[in-house]
Amino acid sequence: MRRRDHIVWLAGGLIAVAATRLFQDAYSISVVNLVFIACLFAASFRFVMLIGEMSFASAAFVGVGAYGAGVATTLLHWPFALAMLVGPVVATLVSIGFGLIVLRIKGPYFMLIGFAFAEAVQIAAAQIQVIGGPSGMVGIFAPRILDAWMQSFVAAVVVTALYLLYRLEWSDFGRLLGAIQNNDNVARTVGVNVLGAKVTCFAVASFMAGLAGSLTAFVNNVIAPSDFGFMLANFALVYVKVGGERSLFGAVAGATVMVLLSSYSIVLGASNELFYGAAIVVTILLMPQGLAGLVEKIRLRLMAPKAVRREA
Amino acid sequence: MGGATSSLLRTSGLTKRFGGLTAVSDLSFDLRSGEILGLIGPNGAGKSTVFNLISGFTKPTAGRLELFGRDCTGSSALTISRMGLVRTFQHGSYMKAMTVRDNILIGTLQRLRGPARRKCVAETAEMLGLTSCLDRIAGSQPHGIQRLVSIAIALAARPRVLCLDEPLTGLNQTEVGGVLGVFQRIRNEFGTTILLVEHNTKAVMAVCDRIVVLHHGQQLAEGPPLEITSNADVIAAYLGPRHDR
Amino acid sequence: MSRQMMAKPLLGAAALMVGGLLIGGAGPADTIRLGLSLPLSGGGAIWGKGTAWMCDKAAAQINKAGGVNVQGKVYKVACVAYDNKYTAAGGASVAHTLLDRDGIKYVLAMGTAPILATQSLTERQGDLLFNLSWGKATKGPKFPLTFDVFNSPAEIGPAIIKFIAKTYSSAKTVVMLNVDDATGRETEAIMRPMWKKAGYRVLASMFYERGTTEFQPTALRLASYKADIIDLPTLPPPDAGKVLKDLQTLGVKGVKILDDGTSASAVEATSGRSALDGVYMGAAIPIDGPSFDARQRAISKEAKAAFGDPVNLVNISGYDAMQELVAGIEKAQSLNPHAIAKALPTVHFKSFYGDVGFGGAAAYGVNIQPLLPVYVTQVVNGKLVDRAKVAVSGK
Amino acid sequence: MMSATFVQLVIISLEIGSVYVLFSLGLTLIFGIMKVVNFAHGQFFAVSAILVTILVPFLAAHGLPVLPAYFLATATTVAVTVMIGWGVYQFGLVRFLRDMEGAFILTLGLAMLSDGLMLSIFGGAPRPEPVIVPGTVRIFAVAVLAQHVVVFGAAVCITGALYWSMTATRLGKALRAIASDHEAAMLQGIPYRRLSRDGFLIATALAAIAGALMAPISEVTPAVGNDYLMNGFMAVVVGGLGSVPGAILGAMFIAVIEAVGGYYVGPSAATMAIFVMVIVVLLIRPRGLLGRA
Repeated sequence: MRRRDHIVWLAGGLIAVAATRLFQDAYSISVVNLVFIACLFAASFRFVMLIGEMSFASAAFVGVGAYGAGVATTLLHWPFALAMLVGPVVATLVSIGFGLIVLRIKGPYFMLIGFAFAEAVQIAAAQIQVIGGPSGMVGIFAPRILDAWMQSFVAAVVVTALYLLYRLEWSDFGRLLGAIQNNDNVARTVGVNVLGAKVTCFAVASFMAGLAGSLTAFVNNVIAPSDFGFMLANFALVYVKVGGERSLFGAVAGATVMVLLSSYSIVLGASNELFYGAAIVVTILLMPQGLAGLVEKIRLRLMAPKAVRREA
Repeated sequence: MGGATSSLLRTSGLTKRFGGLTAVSDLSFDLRSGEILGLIGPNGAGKSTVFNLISGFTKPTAGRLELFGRDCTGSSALTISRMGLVRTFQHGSYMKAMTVRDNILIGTLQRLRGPARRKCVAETAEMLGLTSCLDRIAGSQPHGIQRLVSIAIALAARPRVLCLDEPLTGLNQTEVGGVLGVFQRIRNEFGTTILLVEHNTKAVMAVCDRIVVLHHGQQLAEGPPLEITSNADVIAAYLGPRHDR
Repeated sequence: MSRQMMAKPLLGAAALMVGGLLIGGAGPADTIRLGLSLPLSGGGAIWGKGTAWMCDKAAAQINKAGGVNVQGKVYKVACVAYDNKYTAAGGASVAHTLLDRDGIKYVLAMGTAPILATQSLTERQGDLLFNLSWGKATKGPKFPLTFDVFNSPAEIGPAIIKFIAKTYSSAKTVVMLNVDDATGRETEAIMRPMWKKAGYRVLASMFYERGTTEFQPTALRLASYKADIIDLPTLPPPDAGKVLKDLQTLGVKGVKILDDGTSASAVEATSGRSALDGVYMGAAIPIDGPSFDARQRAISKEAKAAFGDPVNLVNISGYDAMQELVAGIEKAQSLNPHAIAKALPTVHFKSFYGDVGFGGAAAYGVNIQPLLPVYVTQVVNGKLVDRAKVAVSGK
Repeated sequence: MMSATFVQLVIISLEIGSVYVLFSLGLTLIFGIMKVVNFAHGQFFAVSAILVTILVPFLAAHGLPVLPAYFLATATTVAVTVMIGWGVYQFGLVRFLRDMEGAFILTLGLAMLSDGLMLSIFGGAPRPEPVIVPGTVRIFAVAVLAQHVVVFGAAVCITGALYWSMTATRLGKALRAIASDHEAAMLQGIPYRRLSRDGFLIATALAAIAGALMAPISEVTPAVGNDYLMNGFMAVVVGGLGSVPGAILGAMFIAVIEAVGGYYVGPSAATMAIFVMVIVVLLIRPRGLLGRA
């Protein structure tokens, strides 16, 4: 990253966090929170896509994050900061173990084993009565002092996490991940521990997924196993694809648009699923490169000299 | 280690069977420090399998592999590459979607930290004449450049042994000449030992110090180019009646 | 990949976000709206759609009769139904939309997980919650603004067990099967002790995952206990249908009970007629029986045409919640949820079943339960037959 | 007693397995040819099952005996479903051949869209199922629903026919060539696009036939396809994506766990065991039991 990037991030982040102060009514706040959390989850999902894999297991890691917050707050009465972090840390540890085993598998097998993992974790969570079984946990509140600042807190956490992910992506480690996606054998032949790099990538993404889970728990105050089924990861993939997977900002834009769309489509009552499904289909057909691809196209169109435009 | 005649890589009785098919059978050869050794043979002779065996991508059915004086039979690709043996692949040993610069950078990751990586990338690119296209996407470059990028990645790891799998395929006469020059400079400037698998017999004859000929998974002959060209078995099996082409 | 073009998508996203928040908002000032948080997609959609339809039915009747009079001002009533997807997260979204965006102060929520999410808002923000869940966890003195709208296992269980004890005096053993979700777990936690208390031996109590498609191994296991009574409290109709069909194939005799079974026709669709014959239901409405009149039958017929199911215990809650709310408002002469909550335990309202008051202190510690009759029905040749009508005691 | 239970469990396993085989064949075919995972496979199944429950009573009301009515209904349903499949392929999937992410999202969107559509068109109530082959059959003194026997027989026939056509017909051979190496197949002049369309339509037809066969024994609601999808995924993944024998093996694997686990440990634990066992199998054989590297 160049110096300029850091400055843009700092400025953009501050603006984004400050902008959350514009929203003061409870409904807007709830939507803003959902948007930011979805951005983080989408970015986490996309981070694994850097090595060319789709991790539907990440839905389970969001769940682990949420339950970490729930258990730490309501059962153990740990301080807030600890409760925020325990879920992500556990998610990271679990993902390292899981990753060391399953990241040897690639493509559709990895994807479908992720489905199985998410389902298994969801069922397992519902069996444990201490954490509320299938009913889940209630009363997961952030300290009162955050009441008026929750949306800004969520924004700050998410923006910081996104910044870290962005830095990592544009570091040599990020380039290595790209190389693994392109041609993992080359990386292996020059002495790079490919499995190690993949597991590291997976662990980072799972930490972020866990963080998204912690935030979800504190924002919704109530969590249940059914919130963390594989559909959650399906939606993360939708966010990334709708926004455009080539850039982190694509994932952010996709998450923002789709969460707003789904918040809006609630008013359609029974037709909301139909509407949301149609939105996904139309978007992927009309914009295979996502919103970012569309923006890029428009930019090229505007910047291109007339001759090129005629050709196109 | 590393006297002029010491052996960096030694295979003894190396054998690989896939089910009923014997791809490599009882192969024993030495790779001596500082030389360029050619491994030739007709299609299906088992060259690629040999490459996979010595780079740890496949495990031998029988036999022994010794690298830098240590027994490496059955070691993983990662272990072997970390010991200093780096290989390329026949079909695209580079990352299409990344810039040439980032491609070469991957080769430095394991060995170097911090600014040293950038320096190494620049040096390697300079040596292979890639400086002018460092910021281009590798996949968009001409075929000859792509071949050089593959070699550059491997070279950026500064291996003691560099194994190149058909690096000249698809290059024109001029490009072949350039790349052969690069091999010699690599050997001379970095002291890298090179194992070369090639179809292009003429090029192999021109650049290699010694040649091993494979035929149906078996070692047919071994020796300096002149000796090989006059070996009757080789002529019969591989070079054909017109060995002067 | 260009790193400089980050500003544009960010700006675009921000614009969209602001735009999105401006959409929607409050309804007309002279309308009292009851928010409905229901499953309107997926497997539970049939319940949600039916409940929304019944709420609209009640609203239409109330409006036709002149609306609600509060301190001389006349209000119309309306229902606003959103899809909670039967999840906590979906419930939280819907609750925020109903309460915070639409400014609605009265909500009916279905499903334990969505109710938990809704309740954490309603109780904090001072809104009224009508609770449509089978369990007890979300009802009681801890939740002063939460009211029940229908008979849950706490009411149905005793009626059924009493009836079974009287009818099958030699039956001594029970096996139970429930769906492994909040509904199933909570219901099981209520029903199992009830059987024990009544002197029955519960040989086994099993759970299965929602979405299970094959029930033969489960049926085989149920059969292996050779219990006198097979209790299937929370099985959704298609699952109940499959289990009954498989039990029939295995030749299992035993008394079969669907405590929360709401619709004979929905179960029969999957089980076939003969497998359902003789099965008892605790939550089905014998609409053609003597307890109901032509007006109620007409509504049921209309409902069946509208969404495929006749009226049942669950979807009637949409109707009753609206009636409860209106009765509470009229009694309190106020739109304030606290005032309504104070008035509700003392009101009588025009339930679908007729005029009823509140009770339930014995089960919940507070009088939040409308004292609706429990109908124990038996399916005979595809028809629901009244076997017992039990008035829930009003203590 | 022990052996009676054993026979019972074997029969149940075969019954359940045949259901999963019918569902998985299409999934594995689509993966083999297009290298995509079809999330909307269950919706084709559901549409077909629903249409059968509508058509059979309709035809019966017009005087047709139940068996001819069922066959006519099934034929119509398969035709309609394949037409829908053609539309999905031609206007959507064709752009996402070998693009797993794109195709996955498209089919996910389609699944949601069609769930919503089916719910508003047909309602959410379970549809009354036609009784095609009534009664039970005794096999080794174990009572089995006759309809289950029909499904099992049909599964065997369909699988056999598919296996035969994949190995003996020109289309089948071309499809297999594509599945193993589509570039080489294209170099040999095999029209990849046209054949992948044909493969997709065959898979759609398989889903439709499965739906029609299952209508009399499964529940029939718009959501039914989603319930089968997960076990279908697990079956093809365990067997090896793209492999027809693998789908059979995988389906039987899942069925045995479900039957034996469901009987001895309980249904909830059996569901959990399926996922755990799938993970374990993939760890030992990363490309499934019969998958190729």
